[in-house]
Amino acid sequence: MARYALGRVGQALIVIWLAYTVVFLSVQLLPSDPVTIFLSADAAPDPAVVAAMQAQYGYDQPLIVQYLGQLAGLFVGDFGYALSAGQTVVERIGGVIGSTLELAGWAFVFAVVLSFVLVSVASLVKVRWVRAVLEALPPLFSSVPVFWVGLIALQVLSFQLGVMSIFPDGSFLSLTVPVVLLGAYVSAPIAQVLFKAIEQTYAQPFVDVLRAKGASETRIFFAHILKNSVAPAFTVMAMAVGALLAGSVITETVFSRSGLGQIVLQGVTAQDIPLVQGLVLITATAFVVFNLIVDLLHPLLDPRVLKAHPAAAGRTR
Amino acid sequence: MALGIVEDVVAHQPGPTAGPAAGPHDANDLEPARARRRRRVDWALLLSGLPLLLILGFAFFPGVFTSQDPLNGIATQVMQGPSGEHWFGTDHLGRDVFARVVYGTSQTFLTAGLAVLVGLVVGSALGLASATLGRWVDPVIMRLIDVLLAIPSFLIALIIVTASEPGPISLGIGVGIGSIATFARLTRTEVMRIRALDYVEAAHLNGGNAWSVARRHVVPNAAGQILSLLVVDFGVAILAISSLGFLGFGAPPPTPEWGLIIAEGRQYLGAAWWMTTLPGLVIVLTVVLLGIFGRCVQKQLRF
Amino acid sequence: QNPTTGPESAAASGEPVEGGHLVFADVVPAPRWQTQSATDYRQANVLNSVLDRLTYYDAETETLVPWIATDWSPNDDLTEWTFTIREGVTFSDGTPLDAEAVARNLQVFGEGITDAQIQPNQDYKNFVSAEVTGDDQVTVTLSEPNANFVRATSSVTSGLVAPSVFELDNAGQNDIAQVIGSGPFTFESQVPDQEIVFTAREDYAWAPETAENQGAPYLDGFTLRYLPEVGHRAGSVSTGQADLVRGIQPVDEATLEAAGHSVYAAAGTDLSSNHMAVRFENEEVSDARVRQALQIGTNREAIKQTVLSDSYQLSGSILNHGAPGFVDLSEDFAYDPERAKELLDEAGWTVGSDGIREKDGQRLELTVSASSNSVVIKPVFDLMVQQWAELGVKLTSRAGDNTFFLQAQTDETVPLYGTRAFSYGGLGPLYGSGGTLTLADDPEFDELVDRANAEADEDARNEILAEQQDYIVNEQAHAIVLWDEVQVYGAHSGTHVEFTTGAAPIFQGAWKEGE
Amino acid sequence: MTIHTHSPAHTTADSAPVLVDIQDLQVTYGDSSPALDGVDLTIRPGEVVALVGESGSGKSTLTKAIIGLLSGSGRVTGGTLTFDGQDLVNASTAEFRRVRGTRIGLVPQDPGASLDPVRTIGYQLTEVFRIHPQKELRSKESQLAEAARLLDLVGVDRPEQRLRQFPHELSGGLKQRVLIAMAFALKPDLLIADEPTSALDVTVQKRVLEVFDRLAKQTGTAVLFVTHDLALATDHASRIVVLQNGRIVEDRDVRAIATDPQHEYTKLLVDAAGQRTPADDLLERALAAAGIKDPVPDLEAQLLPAVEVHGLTKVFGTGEAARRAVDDVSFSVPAGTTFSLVGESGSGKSTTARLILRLLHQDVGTVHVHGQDVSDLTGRQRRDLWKDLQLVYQNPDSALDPRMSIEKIVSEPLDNHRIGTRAERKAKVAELLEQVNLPPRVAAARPAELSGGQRQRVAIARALVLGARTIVLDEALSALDVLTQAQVLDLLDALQRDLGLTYIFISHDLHIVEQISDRVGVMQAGRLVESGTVREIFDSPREHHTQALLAANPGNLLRELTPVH
Ligand SMILES: Nc1ncnc2c1ncn2[C@@H]1O[C@H](COP(=O)(O)OP(=O)(O)OP(=O)(O)O)[C@@H](O)[C@H]1O
Ligand SMILES: Nc1ncnc2c1ncn2[C@@H]1O[C@H](COP(=O)(O)OP(=O)(O)OP(=O)(O)O)[C@@H](O)[C@H]1O
Ligand SMILES: [Mg+2]
Ligand SMILES: [Mg+2]
Ligand code: NI
Repeated sequence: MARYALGRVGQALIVIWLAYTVVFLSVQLLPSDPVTIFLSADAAPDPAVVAAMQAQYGYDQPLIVQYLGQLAGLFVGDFGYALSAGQTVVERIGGVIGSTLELAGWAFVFAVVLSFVLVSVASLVKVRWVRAVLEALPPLFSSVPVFWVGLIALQVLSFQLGVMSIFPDGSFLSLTVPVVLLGAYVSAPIAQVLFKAIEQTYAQPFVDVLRAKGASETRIFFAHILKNSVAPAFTVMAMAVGALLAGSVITETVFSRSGLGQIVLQGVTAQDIPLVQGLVLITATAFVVFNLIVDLLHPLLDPRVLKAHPAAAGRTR
Repeated sequence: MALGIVEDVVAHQPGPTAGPAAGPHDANDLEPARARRRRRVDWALLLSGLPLLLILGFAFFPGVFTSQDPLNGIATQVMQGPSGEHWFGTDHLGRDVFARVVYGTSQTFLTAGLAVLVGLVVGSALGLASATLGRWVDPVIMRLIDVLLAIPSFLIALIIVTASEPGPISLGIGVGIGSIATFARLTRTEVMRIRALDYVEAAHLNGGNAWSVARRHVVPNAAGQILSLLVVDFGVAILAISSLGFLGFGAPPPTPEWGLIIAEGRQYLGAAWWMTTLPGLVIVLTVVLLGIFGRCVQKQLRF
Repeated sequence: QNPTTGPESAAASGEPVEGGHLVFADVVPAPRWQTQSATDYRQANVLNSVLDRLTYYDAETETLVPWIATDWSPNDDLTEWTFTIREGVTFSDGTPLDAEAVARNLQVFGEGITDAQIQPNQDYKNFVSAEVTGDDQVTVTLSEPNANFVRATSSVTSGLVAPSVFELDNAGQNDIAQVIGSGPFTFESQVPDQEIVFTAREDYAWAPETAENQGAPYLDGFTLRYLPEVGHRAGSVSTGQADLVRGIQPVDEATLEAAGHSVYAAAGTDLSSNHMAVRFENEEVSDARVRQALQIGTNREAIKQTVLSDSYQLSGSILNHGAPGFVDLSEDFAYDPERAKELLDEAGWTVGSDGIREKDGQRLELTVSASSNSVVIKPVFDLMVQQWAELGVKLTSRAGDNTFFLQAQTDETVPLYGTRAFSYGGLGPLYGSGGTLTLADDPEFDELVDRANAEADEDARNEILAEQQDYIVNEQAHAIVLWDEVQVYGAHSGTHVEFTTGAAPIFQGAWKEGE
Repeated sequence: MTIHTHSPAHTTADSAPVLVDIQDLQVTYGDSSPALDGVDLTIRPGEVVALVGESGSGKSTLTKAIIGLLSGSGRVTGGTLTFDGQDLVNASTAEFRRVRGTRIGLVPQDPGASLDPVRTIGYQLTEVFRIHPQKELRSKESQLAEAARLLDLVGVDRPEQRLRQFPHELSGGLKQRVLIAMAFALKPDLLIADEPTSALDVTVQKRVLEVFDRLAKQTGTAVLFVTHDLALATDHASRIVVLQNGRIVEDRDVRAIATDPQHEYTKLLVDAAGQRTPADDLLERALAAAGIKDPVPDLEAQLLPAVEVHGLTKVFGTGEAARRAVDDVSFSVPAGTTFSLVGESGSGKSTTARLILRLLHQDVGTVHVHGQDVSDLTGRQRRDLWKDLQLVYQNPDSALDPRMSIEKIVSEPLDNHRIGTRAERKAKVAELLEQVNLPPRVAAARPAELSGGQRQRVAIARALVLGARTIVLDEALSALDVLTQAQVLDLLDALQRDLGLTYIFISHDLHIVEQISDRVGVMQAGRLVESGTVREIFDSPREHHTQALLAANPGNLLRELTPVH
């Protein structure tokens, strides 16, 4: 178990490093360069100043030197300087990450709660059409552009009904509405996978054995079906991290919230490489950590998995 | 944006896929249910397929569905509400919004199609290689997929769109990269599942070589699942493209493109709700229909 | 005549009320706050109330009036400018704003700070030195004569900061929390990308000479917020969630006014008009006839009817109607599509099979770039796409694509660049050699600029200015002019604000009616 | 060798009270024709009733109707069903819940999937007490103690430890015992067992059924058990009910049915179960096995054994996980004969087969096929080998590509080896389909449209199309029901005669092995513990293990009652 965990952590680190490298390389594809963009905001940049500044920030170095320099910086906690913001990357991201964590965190919680409630009610309710409606909701959630409903929601809630502030002023609705919209969107795959897993679990013969024991549907669902079905949902939850970021960009734009979303846009448009790299580091780490947690949690949810690992099938030699 | 499609996460347990009408309480009588399914008309397939066909018609023969000009507005008919003449109203330049939606279909579909194609070709090639070459190739490809997943697909799309001329090509590729991982994972699980089946081994016993077995058995049998993902992912791509359009990373106007139409209309949401709301509904409808259609295809083609 | 005067006088009626906190919603967050980055409304609108300048351009009198400088005068050959500094002015940290401080500021504007990667201010061309020449006197020395130099000191990009600020690194100088000015408001707190709160300085007593309020601001403070969504702006004014919002779009103006709120069209006299700068070194537009065809082939009246409103005045020149030296040339480039087509024919561009003109196998396809921060620029360009198509010119509008805009700022191969630029330094920094708009050398124009700068007599200078305008608009058509720069603000009923000629709100004189 | 001596429950007079009373029961799924159509059945307390019938005859439907767990669209559309006087047709879910577990228990078919994989055995056993609270079993400790007692009762070793284990840590037999313990926990009046042992191998099956019998007798529980296997039914039941097409065609005492089957279908069942190899046939084969066959087809083929393995060893895994799946196995199979491999599950039968087929590579040992040393064949050579040596899989469902037509499936080997023109291939396929007794029209059909037996015939046809001389059949009959098995066996027999085929036959079913084999090898834990002619093995087994295996073979009563021809 310890070896398994250690191996997974090693893999996770490699994934983060690769993600970091891939993005470093792809950012080089962008036209122009961060210094020119920075300077041209003020005036037509003087080539001499551009050169001086590129030297100052090391953009004149060969790519490999820049890359290794950045990488080395990471180990001493130096994430670089975000030229477009006039701040260090840590300051820039640190200043707004709380806002994104608040939005994404609650949205995630809401998504998980929503999908479990949806699935539970749909599984236990006897009325056929109610179940059909509940099952149709997640596909609908995933089909509605977040920005579109967001805009309409703001128009109605803030201007027509006047119950919600257009600015993120910390009031209940100004957080709840984006959380609900983003959460509903993120809940869709979780709920869909849960529905599917639960359907498959219900098809297992042990369910009939439980019924034959006289167990009620409620007991069967909560004591058995759910525990058998959550593992794939957990996997999806871990993968939802990326979706949360993408969703946050949109949601934050629609609701004028500060956060990583704005930084993504700023980083890419201003070609602020250290900023983009800092972001990737955060999201890749988040993604990898969540997946790691799920992987390590998996044996607790399903006692079979640990056993299953060593057995690999190789039929033909 | 691209949440990806997570169909492949649920391991293909030997358990049956219940029939269309089956609730969770269905038991496991697989054979008859499948036989019956074959005979019966799949209404969901028809009801989602026909409107999709209509929308596809928009892409190929826009002139059949509207006689209005999508590019040149009539200055005297600026921002008029929906009416018999202008079903979706007119925009700030007096252009017919419905005509723009109709004419925009081809652009949107082209871009989404390219995105899906990128995901399909690269993704399933990776998945296939991963599943068949085994040994060190499999873990290496799987880690690569992890890397793809770890970088928000949104960021990749943003970088690619920014790095090149905006247009269907860069948008399509940018968005498509985001779905590579999904396709690769699904292809890998499907191919592994099928390869473990006896008939694949039997094909080898019957003199098939790796290539003919893949061509005759593995690929066609995996195609059903992948095809259904293709359909669903098409909808996901439409959403991703329109989201990028919303953020200002879409194709340049005046090319009508669905995301762009919404993005243009959104600043008039208070004054002319129809400019955003109605094209948005078209997107929602299309994506929902694609989702339903994809699931039907999956049911029909799953062996 | 000046669109600002109408609402201004309306706002001025009634007695100002003391107290209250104003919420001002601008378009998008500004990433940097260093004085010289205020070439953008995002910064200028706020720094205008945080930093004072030596001089102030008064909209009503259309003259420069004293502010921190009580007096100024050039030497005879216009190469030395001496400013007399007001007494008793302090920065918000308590340090005095004296001649020393001014000299240091001017030096930074003229030379930049290499260590902190601060560039020189483009309006301070030919700067040699700034020295304290008396108790309260500072003298700026230039290497070339510049009659227009003093105008540059009225720009927000010449806002004065405490010299200690210049000791900070780039990050520090760009941090609004560390910008120390002598203005009527000071930084209090912020939520990054979301809001910044400013409080009034109770001891403020050095407003520009013509300002109605000579003392501390009426308001207790103001909060800056952001509304990137154009569609939300009018609503946030009418619901009172913001007291003042920049960037109200034409369709919402009437609705707002009908509901009892105010729409202020703040004329951006300090800027050029809105126009497309033509990068004339590109093949397609290298022939002046082509550029002229585009100039007269643009139906401005139709643009105003379709996507603008009465708040927008159509251009009469590259300068705005209220700008010093403005001459009305609109007769010369009146809409004449037939003549435009002739010009294009003459230039050798013949209509191809699909209606797009061609010459030597090259198609007359032009791309225009513009930022997304103007509410009307996108629809206007969209309409121009249609108008130019009738001339046989394929225009691709990439207005709103900010990445492309950043790229196009320095990429001379992008043939058309939609903009309006601060012109404190005159048209030279914009259209002369090394200028920021056409990105091409133009010795002929340079000569016009030099002549004007060396001309001490105002009337004679205005004559040269008129020549400059004719050169840019008619003769060479380096700029396809469209409408005068204006920023349309919406104000919740009971909010009274006036604006600078840079279209920035003057919070020092703003007040809110008590409920 | 009778092992079970049942006190024949049918001796209880008809006057005894009726526990289950079913009259004219009709059950329909959806809107298809009824799955049960007018079933009358009574079960008295303590009575053991076996329900037999071919696949799809409605056995499961009947049991599910009694316990109220009809799946999907199934519902009772007519007739009455009472349990101890209580009407179950119109019972509410709550009423049913009170009956289930306490008064009616269920032992399911597949122990592998019938326990919740993520809950411990202890949790699942004690759950019964939580669902139906018992006076004396309130505390967790007392519940666990009772569960341990139950496990002990069904013969599970180390019960306390087992309670903490998860289902996947138990073998199939142990799982079935847990399920039995669970069903008996509250001493129900009626136990329904739907093919309780069909997923277990014979030895385990025997042990499980012993437990089952013992408990039923101890607690006086009536049992309704479903099986395909008449032999099994005769060994354990007092009464047999034969179901066909949703109707009861015979319902009589065990002995009566075995000795004097009335209904046509029952006769077939009895024949199939009790069939013994005719003596003359045996003689003929023995001669053939000795190489004296008339007419002599191919001299070489008779001199050389079709398959010969020597010292075959295969180890899976490394280090601690290493497992000798096949351990020093040697045998030889004369051409034209059938060699059967028997042994309990996991003993290495399939692995041996795969080694012969070169689908696996041995660690040690040699394999000769038709005289050729194939021990190290690779790639192309293996393809050539497979022209002569073919495999028929256990499950015809997964062995045929569902997307291809039968014609394409059968001609695929020809396509692969580029044999013949299109027309010739078509003709060859038609010929083979005829040979395996399939109507020509199936050529255009897809596998899903065929029955299990037909599909297995297709698989056999495919194995033969290249002219294979030796065929490995790995449990090729076990997915088929008894009658179909008999038909396919006939086919195999006929093909062997006509084509001189050699079979390596792997099966759990000793009845079939006895019928079809010339020689038999018994495997245990990877080793071939005994091999010899079918008579040697069946009549005088030397090894203890073989004896145990044979003893577990059901149908003792039947053998007793139906003498060899
Ligand atoms: N859930 C279901 N939905 C529809 N039809 C069903 C369902 N379950 C069973 N049937 C049909 O009812 C009939 C009886 O099936 P049942 O399962 O009772 O047969 P069985 O005798 O138990 O067969 P087996 O020996 O294969 O288990 C069959 O025709 C079957 O197709
Ligand atoms: N590919 C493999 N990898 C690891 N172990 C294997 C593999 N295949 C078989 N085994 C193991 O080898 C042993 C023999 O298996 P095999 O399938 O040959 O048994 P069998 O006699 O055919 O059993 P059954 O009657 O259940 O089919 C078993 O313990 C099995 O778990
Ligand atoms: Mg059954
Ligand atoms: Mg086996
Ligand atoms: Ni997306």
